[in-house]
Amino acid sequence: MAVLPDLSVDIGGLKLKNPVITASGTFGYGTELTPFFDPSLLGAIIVKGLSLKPIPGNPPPRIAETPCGLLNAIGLANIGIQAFIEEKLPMLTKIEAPVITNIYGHTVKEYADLAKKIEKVEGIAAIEINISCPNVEKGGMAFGTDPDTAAMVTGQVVSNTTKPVVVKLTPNVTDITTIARAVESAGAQAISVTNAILGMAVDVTTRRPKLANIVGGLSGPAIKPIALYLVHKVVAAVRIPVIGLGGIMDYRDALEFLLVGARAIQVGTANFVNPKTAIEIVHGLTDFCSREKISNINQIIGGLKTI
Amino acid sequence: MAVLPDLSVDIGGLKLKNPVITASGTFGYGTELTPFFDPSLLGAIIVKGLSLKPIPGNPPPRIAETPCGLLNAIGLANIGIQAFIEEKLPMLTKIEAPVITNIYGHTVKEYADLAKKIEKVEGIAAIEINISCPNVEKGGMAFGTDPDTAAMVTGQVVSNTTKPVVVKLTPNVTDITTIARAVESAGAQAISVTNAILGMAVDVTTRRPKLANIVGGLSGPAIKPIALYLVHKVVAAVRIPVIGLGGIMDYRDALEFLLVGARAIQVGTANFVNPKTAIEIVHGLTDFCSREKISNINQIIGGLKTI
Amino acid sequence: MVEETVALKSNQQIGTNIWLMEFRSTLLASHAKPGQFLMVHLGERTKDPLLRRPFSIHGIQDGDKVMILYNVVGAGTSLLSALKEHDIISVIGPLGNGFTLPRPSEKAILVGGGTGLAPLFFLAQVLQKDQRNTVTLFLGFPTSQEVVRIQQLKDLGVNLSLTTEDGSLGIKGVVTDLLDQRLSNKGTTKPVIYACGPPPMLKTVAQKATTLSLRSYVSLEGYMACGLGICLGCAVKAAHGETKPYYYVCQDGPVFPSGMIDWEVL
Amino acid sequence: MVEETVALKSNQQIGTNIWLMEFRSTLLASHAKPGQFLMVHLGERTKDPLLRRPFSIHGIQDGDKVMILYNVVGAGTSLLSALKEHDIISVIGPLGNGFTLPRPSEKAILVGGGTGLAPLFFLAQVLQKDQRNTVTLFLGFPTSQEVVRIQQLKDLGVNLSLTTEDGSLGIKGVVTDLLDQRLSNKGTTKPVIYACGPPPMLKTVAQKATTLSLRSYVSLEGYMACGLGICLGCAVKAAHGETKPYYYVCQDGPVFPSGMIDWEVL
Ligand SMILES: Cc1cc2nc3c(=O)[nH]c(=O)nc-3n(C[C@H](O)[C@H](O)[C@H](O)COP(=O)(O)OP(=O)(O)OC[C@H]3O[C@@H](n4cnc5c(N)ncnc54)[C@H](O)[C@@H]3O)c2cc1C
Ligand SMILES: Cc1cc2nc3c(=O)[nH]c(=O)nc-3n(C[C@H](O)[C@H](O)[C@H](O)COP(=O)(O)OP(=O)(O)OC[C@H]3O[C@@H](n4cnc5c(N)ncnc54)[C@H](O)[C@@H]3O)c2cc1C
Ligand SMILES: Cc1cc2nc3c(=O)[nH]c(=O)nc-3n(C[C@H](O)[C@H](O)[C@H](O)COP(=O)(O)O)c2cc1C
Ligand SMILES: Cc1cc2nc3c(=O)[nH]c(=O)nc-3n(C[C@H](O)[C@H](O)[C@H](O)COP(=O)(O)O)c2cc1C
Ligand code: FES
Ligand code: FES
Repeated sequence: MAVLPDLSVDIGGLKLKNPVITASGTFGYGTELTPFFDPSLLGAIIVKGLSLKPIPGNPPPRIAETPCGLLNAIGLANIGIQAFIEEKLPMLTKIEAPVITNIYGHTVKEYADLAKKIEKVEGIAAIEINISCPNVEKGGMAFGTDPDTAAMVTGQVVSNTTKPVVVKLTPNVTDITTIARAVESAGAQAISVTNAILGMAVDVTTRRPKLANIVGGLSGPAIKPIALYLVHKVVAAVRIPVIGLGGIMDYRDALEFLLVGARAIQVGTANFVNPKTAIEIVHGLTDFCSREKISNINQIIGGLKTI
Repeated sequence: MAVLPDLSVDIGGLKLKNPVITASGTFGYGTELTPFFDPSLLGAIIVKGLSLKPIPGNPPPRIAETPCGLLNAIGLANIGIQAFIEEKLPMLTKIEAPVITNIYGHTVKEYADLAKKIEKVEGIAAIEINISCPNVEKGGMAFGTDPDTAAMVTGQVVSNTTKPVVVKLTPNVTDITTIARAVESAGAQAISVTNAILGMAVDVTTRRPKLANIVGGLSGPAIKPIALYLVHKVVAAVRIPVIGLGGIMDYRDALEFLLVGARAIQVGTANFVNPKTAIEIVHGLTDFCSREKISNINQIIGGLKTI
Repeated sequence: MVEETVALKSNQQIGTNIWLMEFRSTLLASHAKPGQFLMVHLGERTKDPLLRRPFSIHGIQDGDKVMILYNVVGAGTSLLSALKEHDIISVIGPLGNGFTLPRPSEKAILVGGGTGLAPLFFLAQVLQKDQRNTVTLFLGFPTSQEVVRIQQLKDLGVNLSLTTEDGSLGIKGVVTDLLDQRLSNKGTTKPVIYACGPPPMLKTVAQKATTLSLRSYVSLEGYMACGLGICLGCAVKAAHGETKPYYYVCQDGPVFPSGMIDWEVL
Repeated sequence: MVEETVALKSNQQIGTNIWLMEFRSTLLASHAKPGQFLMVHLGERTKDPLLRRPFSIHGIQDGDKVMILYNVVGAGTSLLSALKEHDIISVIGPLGNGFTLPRPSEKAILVGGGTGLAPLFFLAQVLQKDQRNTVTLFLGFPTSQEVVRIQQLKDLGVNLSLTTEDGSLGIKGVVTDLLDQRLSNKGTTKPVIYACGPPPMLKTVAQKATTLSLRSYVSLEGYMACGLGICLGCAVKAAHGETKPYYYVCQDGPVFPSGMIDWEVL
């Protein structure tokens, strides 16, 4: 029998056995989908975005479906970093895949405090910073829309941890490359592109917004072309690895992101539609490489032919 | 029998008998779809984007389908303003709906020259400025991504015409309200939101971009939630009328845009799927108003309930 | 909880916009409890609509036949209704908590509005099998056009009463009228109420139950993206004094003791 | 050009991934010319895939029966293949220019690769009805599995030869081998060539035609969004020296004299 292709990738010092990661907020606290497959088989797991204090989240309705997409305004509901470490992490450490915590704060200091807390904890392999949330000190514009603020958040986290730091960018900017370069300069080991895109929907019968929060984040296949373009741009702008996500539903979608240069990919909304998506992508990439006689996945990454 | 509801709206001095307009680049030069319905029944018609000189357009493939969306990189192919005036306009003037020309230039001066040319022509009711195209003098960033450049283009067109000027914004910006306010201050009589969103797609079999141009504009239902959110924001930011578009496929989609405050709507990609979409939306709005006992469409505009 | 790919045994229209779908699954049939639900995939051919749709388990028959009773209300259910015998779908389940069954001493009153009948049929199946107490079932529909599954319910031996809003079948009125009437009848032991239907109906039931200090369970239909507890999309506001600000319909429910829910904002 | 909503008369699999769809439309049947195409809507239940799909008119029978022969290659054709008798679809057509028929004195050679057969069947129908000259039809397929509609073509009375790449039916090789052979046969009058199939095959045909100064028409399959001349999506590069830089397949074609196309970039 043929030798299995090598799917392992290196994300800023973090070694993954394959490039398939579950996206924050779409995989619970990491163990909920074990009835469907063993998460140890994934490249890594990113858990629900965590804040210093527990957050109840937004009033319902929190979700609305749009053509090939999902709008959500969960309001970053989470149990808080402390409860996560005490109640969820012990179960997670049994999983033989790196666990990445996704964090967000309302102020730069909150990000720093989260980094300090996580630094002391074993069993967390890396930190992903969500900078798509409103900066309460700066009038509510997202941290990730301004290069200086993005760099400041990144710098504060990097200087308070020895773990690899991934910065997850917001797509809602004029030029994503300026933000990407800013966080790279500030010490990020990798960049995730993209978070959900701002959107809204209206129920014409009730004449109300479909989300109680009015505005939400759009994810799912609808945004795939936009996400792919942003990844393509960021890959060209920075040297650090880029993790691609946005609308990935199967291994062919994953390949699109790898071809434009993503070193790994994340599966988000697809987990809701088919909870086995992530593991099926691992299998799909393995089969694809075998079929195409590709011994190492790195041969595909950035392999887009443009001439 | 009941009196028909009044669907007429006023867009910066331009009176439309109903709020349904066909979007630039999706309705040809205005008469191609007459086998399907009489365009005189529409609120207005916006023709294919015109430049000073004819433009052959991009090499194929120019289009690619994405989940609930269409990527296009037509390359603004058009016959040029002169040929349009000589060959197409005579046929168009027989249509009893205002004809709006959509224009774009590579430099600010080209926009001004186009405005001068159009000013002399009868049968053109208004000008829509496409500012989503690359500014060759400023390194290729789109005119519409910078408030000053957007204002400069708007000002040049406004000062060279007595016709109402509509500025069509690009969605690819961090804060669309700053651009909206800039073009309003520069004298625009109305604003269209939104043009297509930058995106790309890859054919994993050939490992090539699906568009020869690599990058294209995403349109269709996939972008509707994003477009709706942008319209919602712009409506709150300016006093001039806003025309909403992006993914409108039927009268219910149109109602979503009217409810968030769009004074009129445009139908783009939907024309390709069902060439009768625009007229069906006119009928759909009429029936809706009759059913809901709404005598004037202005009672719906901005009628979103948020508390 | 399993994901299974099943071939439809049948999928038929049985009322105005109402369809009954049947497939065989020993696994689901043997594990399912009344009040639990399934997340049904709409088919591999399209990504629009994107998400699975939640449906109550309507009943189990012949040991392995699982039934879903559904209303065609939008794009997703319209796609489902186009499926034919032998077509393949993926279902995930059984999900959620299910109804807490009455104690042997208690009488159960089931109250259903429209397709709220869906999970109550299964509950009636199970309770009638127990043969401890005859189940009382009150069902309300807009018109006789929407009335379905009556013969099958009668076959179960339940004590059935009907209302229609236009009076075209059964008693003219809404289903909570029947409940009112029954509860004003002080003679009998305190019943446990099981309700499923539109939110205003559930609210009325909850209020009556509170007033009369009755135990009552309501099955809610929140918007769901995953059904698996991972999206946190299906929040409902918990009643004042509960330990959590929100409950999640797919995990903490879909069945709730009516006192747990904040009915002001539902 | 009309938009018509039609009920399917049949939609059947007739080969590996190949289906034949039939519906009645007096309007389309009476106006359609060989080489023209239809834009077929994929149904109201979903927006994914979004766009209509272009298909050649495969033939007209019994005065009003319109046929489409299609290959299931992706999501859109997969959706189409799930449609059953009586299902309703919207079609727009007839679109495009169609084949320029041969002069009475000319012999026609039709060359089809795979489902390139689709429009050639209709062309053969029309030419055979003329009875002026027996039509020669060369068809190539990967294997015998993809070979369809042979009996019907024989019934038309065409002079048919087949190739398969694996030799499982007809002559082993590609369809342009047959053309080579026929054209090396100098005796006869100059034929007009009509070709439809994958671009490399069309390119070979075009080159042979140029070399031998033969008139040849190719039917192209560009990516189309509208099929109506309004999106400018279906551009193909015109040959050097043509008056336009690009032709539009839906308007200027889908049939082109092979000399009009720049084959270097196709
Ligand atoms: C736990 C649970 C069990 C359910 N059991 C059944 C059942 O047994 N039979 C049945 O017919 N239906 C049941 N439903 C409701 C069913 O899931 C929805 O009717 C269905 O998802 C609608 O899909 P659609 O695409 O056809 O409609 P959409 O196009 O999504 O929506 C059509 C209309 O229905 C409303 N709607 C959609 N989803 C929901 C929802 N989850 N709750 C309330 N309103 C909604 C929308 O606002 C819209 O007005 C259940 C829902 C839940 C959460
Ligand atoms: C004028 C015209 C006439 C046609 N007539 C027929 C016909 O009679 N029978 C038939 O089977 N097909 C015909 N085609 C091709 C047919 O339109 C495509 O196969 C169909 O649109 C594919 O849809 P899909 O959603 O199944 O595949 P998609 O998922 O869209 O694509 C599947 C694969 O097919 C390729 N593809 C898709 N569309 C085209 C296209 N237009 N040209 C080339 N490659 C494409 C894609 O790159 C992809 O690799 C015709 C095309 C044109 C333009
Ligand atoms: C319900 C939901 C919750 C999410 N929560 C978070 C979060 O807590 N932190 C974060 O960085 N991203 C969050 N996201 C964004 C996703 O991680 C991802 O960036 C986005 O959905 C795009 O990917 P997709 O299209 O594959 O879903 C959430 C997305 C969804 C749909
Ligand atoms: C094929 C195509 C060509 C277009 N050409 C133009 C154009 O010339 N000028 C312009 O301002 N917008 C152009 N657009 C953008 C549309 O007018 C519209 O803004 C966009 O498609 C979003 O609307 P929709 O989702 O309804 O299509 C084009 C869009 C498409 C799909
Ligand atoms: S539906 Fe996702 S958590 Fe309940
Ligand atoms: S397909 Fe739209 S112009 Fe040809």
